[in-house]
Amino acid sequence: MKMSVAPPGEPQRVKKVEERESVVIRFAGDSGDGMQLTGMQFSTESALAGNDIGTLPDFPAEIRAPAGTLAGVSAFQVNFASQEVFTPGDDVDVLVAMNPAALRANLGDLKSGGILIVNTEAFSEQNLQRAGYANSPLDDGSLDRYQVFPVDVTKLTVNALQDLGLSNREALRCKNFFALGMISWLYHRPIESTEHWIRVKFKKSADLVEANLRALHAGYNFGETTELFAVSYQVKPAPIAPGFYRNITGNNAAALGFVAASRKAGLPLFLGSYPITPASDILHELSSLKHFDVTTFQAEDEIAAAGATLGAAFGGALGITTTSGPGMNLKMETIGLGVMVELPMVIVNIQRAGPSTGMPTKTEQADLLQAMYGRHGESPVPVIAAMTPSDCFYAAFEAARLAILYMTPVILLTDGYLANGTEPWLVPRFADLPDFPVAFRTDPQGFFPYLRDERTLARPWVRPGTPGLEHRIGGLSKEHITGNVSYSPANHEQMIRIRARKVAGIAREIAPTPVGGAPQGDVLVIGWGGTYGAIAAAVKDLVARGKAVGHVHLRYLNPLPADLPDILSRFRKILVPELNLGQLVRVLRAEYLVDAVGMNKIQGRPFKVSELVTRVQRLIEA
Amino acid sequence: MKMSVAPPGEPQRVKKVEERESVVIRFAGDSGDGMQLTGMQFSTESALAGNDIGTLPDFPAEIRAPAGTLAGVSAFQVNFASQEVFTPGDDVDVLVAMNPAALRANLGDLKSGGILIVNTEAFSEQNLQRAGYANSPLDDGSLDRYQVFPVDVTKLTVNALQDLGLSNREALRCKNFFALGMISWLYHRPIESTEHWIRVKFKKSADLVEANLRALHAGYNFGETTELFAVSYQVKPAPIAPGFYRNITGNNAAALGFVAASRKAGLPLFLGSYPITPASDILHELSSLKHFDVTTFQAEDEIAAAGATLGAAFGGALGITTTSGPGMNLKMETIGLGVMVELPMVIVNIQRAGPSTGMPTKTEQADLLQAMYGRHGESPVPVIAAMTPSDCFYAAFEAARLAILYMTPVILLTDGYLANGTEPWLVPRFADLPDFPVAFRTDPQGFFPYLRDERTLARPWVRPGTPGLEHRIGGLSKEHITGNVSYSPANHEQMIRIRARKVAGIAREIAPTPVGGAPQGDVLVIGWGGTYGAIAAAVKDLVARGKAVGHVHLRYLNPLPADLPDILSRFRKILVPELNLGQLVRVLRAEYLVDAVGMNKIQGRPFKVSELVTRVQRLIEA
Amino acid sequence: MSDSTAVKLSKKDFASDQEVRWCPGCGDYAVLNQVQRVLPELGVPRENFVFISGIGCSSRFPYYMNTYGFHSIHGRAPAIATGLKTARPELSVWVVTGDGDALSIGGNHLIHALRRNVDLKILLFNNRIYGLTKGQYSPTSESGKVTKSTPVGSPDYPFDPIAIALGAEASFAARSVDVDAKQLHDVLRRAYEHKGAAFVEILQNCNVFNDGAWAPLTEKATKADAQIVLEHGKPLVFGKDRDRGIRLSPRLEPEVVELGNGVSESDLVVYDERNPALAYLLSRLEPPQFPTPVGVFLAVSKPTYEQRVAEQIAAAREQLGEGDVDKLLRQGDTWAVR
Amino acid sequence: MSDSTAVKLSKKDFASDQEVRWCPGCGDYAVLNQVQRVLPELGVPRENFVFISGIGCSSRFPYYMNTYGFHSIHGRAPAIATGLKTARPELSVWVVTGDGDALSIGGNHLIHALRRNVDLKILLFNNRIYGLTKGQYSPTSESGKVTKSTPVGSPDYPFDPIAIALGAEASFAARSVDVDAKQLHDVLRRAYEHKGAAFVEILQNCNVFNDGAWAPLTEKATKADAQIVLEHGKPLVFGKDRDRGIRLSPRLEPEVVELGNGVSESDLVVYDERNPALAYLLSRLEPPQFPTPVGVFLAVSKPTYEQRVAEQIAAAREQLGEGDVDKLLRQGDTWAVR
Ligand SMILES: Cc1ncc(C[n+]2csc(CCOP(=O)(O)OP(=O)(O)O)c2C)c(N)n1
Ligand SMILES: Cc1ncc(C[n+]2csc(CCOP(=O)(O)OP(=O)(O)O)c2C)c(N)n1
Ligand code: SF4
Ligand code: SF4
Ligand SMILES: [Mg+2]
Ligand SMILES: [Mg+2]
Repeated sequence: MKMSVAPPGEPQRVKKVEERESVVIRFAGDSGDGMQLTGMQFSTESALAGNDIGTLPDFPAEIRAPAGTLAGVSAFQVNFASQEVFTPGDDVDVLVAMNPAALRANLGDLKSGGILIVNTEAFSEQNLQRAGYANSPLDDGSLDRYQVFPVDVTKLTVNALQDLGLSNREALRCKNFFALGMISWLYHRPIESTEHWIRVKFKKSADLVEANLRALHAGYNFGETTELFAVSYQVKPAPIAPGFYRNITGNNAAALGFVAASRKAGLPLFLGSYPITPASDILHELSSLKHFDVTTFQAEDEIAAAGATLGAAFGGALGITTTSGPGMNLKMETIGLGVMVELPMVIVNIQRAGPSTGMPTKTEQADLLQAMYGRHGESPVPVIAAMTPSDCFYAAFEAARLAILYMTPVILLTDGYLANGTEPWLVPRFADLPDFPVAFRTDPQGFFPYLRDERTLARPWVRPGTPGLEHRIGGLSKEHITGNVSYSPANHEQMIRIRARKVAGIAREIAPTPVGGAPQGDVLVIGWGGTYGAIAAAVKDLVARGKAVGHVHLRYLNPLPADLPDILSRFRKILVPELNLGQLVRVLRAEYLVDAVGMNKIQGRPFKVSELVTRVQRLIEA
Repeated sequence: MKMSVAPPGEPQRVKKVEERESVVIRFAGDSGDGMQLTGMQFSTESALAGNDIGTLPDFPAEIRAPAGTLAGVSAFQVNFASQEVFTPGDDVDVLVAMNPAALRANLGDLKSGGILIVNTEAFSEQNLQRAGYANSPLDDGSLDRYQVFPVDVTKLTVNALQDLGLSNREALRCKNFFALGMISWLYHRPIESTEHWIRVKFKKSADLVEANLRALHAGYNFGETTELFAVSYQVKPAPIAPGFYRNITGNNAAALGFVAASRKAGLPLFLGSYPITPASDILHELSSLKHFDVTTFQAEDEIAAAGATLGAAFGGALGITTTSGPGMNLKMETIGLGVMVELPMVIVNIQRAGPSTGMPTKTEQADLLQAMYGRHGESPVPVIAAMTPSDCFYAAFEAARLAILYMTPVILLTDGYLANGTEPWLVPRFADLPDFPVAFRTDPQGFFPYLRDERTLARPWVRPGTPGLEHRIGGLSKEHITGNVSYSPANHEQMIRIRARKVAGIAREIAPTPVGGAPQGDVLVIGWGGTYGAIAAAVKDLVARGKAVGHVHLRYLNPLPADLPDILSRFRKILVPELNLGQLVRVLRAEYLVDAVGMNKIQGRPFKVSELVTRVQRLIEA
Repeated sequence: MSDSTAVKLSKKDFASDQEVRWCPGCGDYAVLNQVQRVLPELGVPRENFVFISGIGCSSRFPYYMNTYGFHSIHGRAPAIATGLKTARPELSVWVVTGDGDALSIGGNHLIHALRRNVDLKILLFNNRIYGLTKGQYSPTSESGKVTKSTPVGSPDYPFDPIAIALGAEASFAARSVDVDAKQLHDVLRRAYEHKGAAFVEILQNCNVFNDGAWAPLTEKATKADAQIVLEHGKPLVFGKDRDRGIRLSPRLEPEVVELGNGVSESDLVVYDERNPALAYLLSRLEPPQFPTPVGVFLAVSKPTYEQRVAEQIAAAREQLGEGDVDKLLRQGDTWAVR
Repeated sequence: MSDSTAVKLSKKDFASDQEVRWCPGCGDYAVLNQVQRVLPELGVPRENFVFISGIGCSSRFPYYMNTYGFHSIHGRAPAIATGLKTARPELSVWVVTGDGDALSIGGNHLIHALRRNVDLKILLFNNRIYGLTKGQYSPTSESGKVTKSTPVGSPDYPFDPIAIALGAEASFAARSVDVDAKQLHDVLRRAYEHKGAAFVEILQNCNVFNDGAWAPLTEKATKADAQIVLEHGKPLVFGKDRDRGIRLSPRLEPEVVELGNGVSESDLVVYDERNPALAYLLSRLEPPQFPTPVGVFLAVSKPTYEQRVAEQIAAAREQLGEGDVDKLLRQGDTWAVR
């Protein structure tokens, strides 16, 4: 589906229209209510309306917890604005609550005076009880701080579909589109993209196409006709760089980044993976891209996934393996072997809230030190992290490039927030991405398995099947140059130091570190990974208020950029916000002996911009 | 076998006797030559002679590499002295080389002017070639710097056994006892303990007892009668604290430490393990102690070993799991679960040279950061390390005590050097070790699975089978107090912080840190683990030369002792010698922002005292 | 384990206070229900039951049982349970696992627990799909299956859980169906009564990601023709009218025959649950050519792992006496310095 | 894979320049020797062979082969080999593993490689002991075995490698003996010729830690009575004088019978290597009651994993054309800002 901004057919408005700079809406309902879908479609509509957007899906760990319970609440938050958007938004302006549990679980985040749209039909005795309400909050005055709009979404939807001969259950399933239509009216969203989506999605059943379209339109028209809404809101397009855009999740972006890298390298792509939340979607995505010479291997476990990936890399493929924290533990021994045999592979950890099984659907950044030090012995690997959903594309591409160029396993860290969050992405042209064609060694003359490239210290990559280059690799200590098994003490140290130098040398690949906000001054905020948006927004806010606050966001965690000490020296204080108990901050302190302080939140949720602003202000004042 | 010092029957010496303060002997031969045995017996004789001793076995990774090759060389080094011994010695005073390969592999460590005893018979054309000698070093003048004693050990042994009717192969197998007898004569060692050992070892064959005894005596008498040796050497007994001693390896000591701990706790001991060099001997040892209520489970892999251990701990046993680096990777996920469910278990990593398979029979200290950070998510565990072979007993005991008291997995680090090295151990009385009887929770009144002890923050330990306390544990985030599954953001953070506080609180268990050498001054040398002996000896040497050098050796790596910052502040410079690329040094720098510098060696070998002395001196002068 | 003084327990004694959180309509409910029914019949005090699971929808099971429970790590429940049972042989230890948990990541621990004959009751909920991770194919998914991770069909061949168990020297292997209350009840009881590792495959419907995977075996219309119930000592007869059976060809290959027309029950294979080779042969029967066998495939008795371990410890104590730590510390190369 | 222009290779072309470092007398030498003999016969260019091993004495094998080789991680060789073979179907990929490597830590990868029918040649050196770690018992060690880690005897029951393979849906399973040059040669060739996962158990003597484990099968005096060679289409006859055979009892249990006295070859089981149930039945035969079967237990043909994967990729290309990255990046919810 391609279309350009400012869709045609915006209806005549008779009611009052107000303008807003930015709006944060959260759709919340039962797992079965289709809130993820609603939120995604609304995001697309908003992007098509020319706004900048940020999104945050939030779903339960249970597949389908009992209907109506708090455990079953699923929500999707969208921030859309006429200016640059960095995050899905802190507090919400509009909450759509499809049942009491959704209300209860999300009300705390609604701004005072915010809009609250509730599906009244769902506020039955039983549902209230399931959500733990003694009395209906609709009646007891507890919602007085908000603009409450009670709508019987259920009945209105069923009525709209009456003559279609659908079962009650089928009809009820359309109610999310009613809600979407209503909100689309309220914020002047173009609904053509949703109409299109419905036609494609339900193409096998004309009845369902009709039903969902009707529900969507009924909702839209309800907004226009009902007395309930006196005002509707407009959010002007944001000043966005011209170009071709798409909405993309971090997982989707990572998958595409690997495909692009494999093409630039001229290699087939091999993904060895074992399903795990929130990483599985990369496997799903790549499994449908076979025509890009992509092989996906769903392994029996993470060990086999990593092993097969290394085997494929030995065979000359671009080897990728994806997982999340629990599976990461299991890949460590294979990564260590990869370090010893010096073959390229990328290990992607979509971090989630730990330790142990933890909160599988929630986000966290607590696997950084594991990425750096999780293997026995001295086995350094490059570690890089993605900053935003669409940045996962570039981070994946870069991880693959480094792995191949330096013949080493590379760990790529993203997180649940990036993986499932979406943002508009200015799609690059393939031709504009850097080429890095692989030249396998084929010449037997002067060949040694561990004879290194002088600059990168990479050893040659030889595809089995190449005549005259037969050789053996393995996990035992290897002799410099020949690669024969060696127990020589001096050689052992030499090889370990060479590998460490090889990884450290990757610093030469790092472009000068961009410093956001103030180039020097009071506080430098250093972040990494998915906290980019929140920190950038906070720093922007602080700078706007005249504070001398800078922002560095690290893509390269190992090695660190060579210009970092210089940047650090330009600020009085260093703050390192992380969604963990303090991991990057330990690395920086050890590396540079700077008294960097941590700001730590470990609740399965991203930072709020306001939290960051407050903390930095306190630090300036301290 | 019990006996007291100064064995009877020391023969009349007719030749010249010189006195030495300390001697380092290395026995080296083919894997099949029995050098480990020879070295062990010689160590025992030396201990019985009243010397202090230190030993270092060094054997190849191959079971039996081809006879006569460098790969097949096996060696055992003994340092014995009339003063306190800290290490097996840097360079050797005496090298016994049973074949050319043994000579070639070990000659570099022989002091100039040192004694070199070679088994001439083995210097055949073929053996020389196998060892890579073009000419015999016995003839080409290349050994002129040494006192060479050529002895046809083979022929002398075979002659001595002539009338016993042994096969040639059987007779040849006795030649290590000939060599042992000869060296025992040379250094006035009592051979009764070896005689006793032979009688017990070969008790099934009177012929073999006779043969080996004869070889031993023949060697001893050869020393006395041959013209070759004009001098013999005496090493006076060392001033050793009175008491009951035994020779013990680190692995043996660790096994005993766990047995003692299980008795003090009043619990059965469960060891879940998967064989791996150099950890297997703990499994072997414990498997023969069933009458101590010890169950050993040889699992299908390290994951199962850790899992079964955790299962046994859930059942109320003292759960131990032992491994080395490669296996450690595989235990991490289970340790993380242990952190979440807060059950006690001890994970022992006998570190070996990595990364990957590395050099399995060589030592290293490169798994410290893995122990601290090797799991996904925030999952801190106490980490402690043993310093000497016999200290493995106390370290194991303490690891078990902490695990139980704080209801947490504890990682104990030792290494290949400690595991196989021996030293004399002043055996403690069981009654003198601290008691820590376990009181399982049995009272249903007011019971909650995560209601914590106020001081230790430990949760209650309940044995399944206890009526009224049925409860469920698991890896999902747990609600404070109730332990129910919880996805509450605030609760997640609270629980993670509580667990971190619990581990940090263990600092209260740490006795004031002893500082060796100077209490303040120029350089503080901080070490951990198996480098204790070398650092202690170096610091003693430096202090004796008037240098203001102190020594702290950390038993507790996580948490660190509370008095450490104070000690650090008393020295101008901090040096952290480690057999890795710098791991503890990173922790100290991050924790205390001190400009500690590393001294790193990663050759599968311990530090030499002289290397340490030189490095500290350079640092003082810098 | 049975305790004559134990109070009489009922089904509700085994329900915990935690809300059951499977999808409405999930087959797991029926199994939970049946287990909670069987347990009170066994004469075991409630506190002696322990349920250990891995990760997956099915592995949430322990939370719903008012017994001791441990929801552990993906695939590792058999290992954890082995440790517990070895340390505490008097407990009744049950493992709950899924087709992914037991046969994908946990395959090794499963086969080793069976090989060792640890006295565990292992319930494998086979829905031929990864439920908790939302619908990827599992090692029991049929070849060609289209799932989230196999958009053009699985290129793998499936495991047969019974065959895996037999290959791993299991002493007890059985199969049942989630909604077949009576048969499941009987199989669970048989599993409990078997002293040794008891492996039970339960065909379970995941109505969200793999609805109807076992439909022929659960729909009234097809059930009798689609399954054959194994009964020790009885000929292999099946079908709505019990007019068909399984015979062995001269080439020792199984074939379906119609009874009558000269073919009588005496031509059929007489089932022998103590014959592993027969059990394996039956495990090869697959639809549509053959009915799916359910019931007890194999039940042979041999000493259990924890029993043999306990005997070794008892023998050591008998022979060497209760260990004396001081004596132990003083073994080996020792000497006294005065 | 065969290349008609390939130069004629000989045994010594397959010996690497690395010194062989097994103990003198180790059975591994004989297997190395035989593999180096078979490979030149296969018409495959040397550079297309890859040997992948785990960790153990046997796993040093690749170092001694002048082919591509990968000495990897304990237990993980089948997984690594699966990745390689899937990425590069044109290579001839061999896995060398031990009883500990394959059946203890690596059990899961082994059964999954077999299930998927990846075209790997898997040689399991079964010496019933952990050699490299110096003598602990392994999953194939007999019950009661005294080793370093079982001073009063193993409390486990052993796996039978063939049964494991059959339980895991292997398409080819065979057994041979290290020193039985001709039979090993034939089995290796059959394994190579089989398109699919070929599992070969090689009974191997570890003369240092488990000497004589297979003595009855290798000593001239006992060999003929201790083993029975499986031959497709032939009755199961064995013995020095070929005067004994295996018959099936009416209860479908195997029994040894003497030929003559009314018992003839036509009463014996005729071996059928395409019948997995028969293969499993034979895997149950154990000394001393029965001779140990050697030869090809099972050989059935079905498409291989890598073949099916390659077909899916080819079909996708056929259907969707060679992927266009720009088009891919521009899919989904897109819009242009001008
Ligand atoms: C180490 C690890 N890898 C992967 C996962 C993700 N995961 C959880 S459950 C599961 C599979 C569930 O399938 P199954 O065992 O069949 O159980 P079901 O949900 O179908 O009952 C997976 C892959 C995990 N939790 N841990
Ligand atoms: C992860 C890991 N665990 C344990 C080991 C130690 N280890 C090396 S080989 C081996 C077993 C060897 O036995 P087997 O596979 O039978 O091979 P063999 O030496 O008998 O040929 C073990 C336990 C290891 N190298 N890596
Ligand atoms: S996803 Fe399937 S298996 Fe899981 S609870 Fe829902 S219906 Fe049951
Ligand atoms: S230990 Fe055994 S298996 Fe290993 S090389 Fe020696 S004889 Fe062979
Ligand atoms: Mg399942
Ligand atoms: Mg073996």
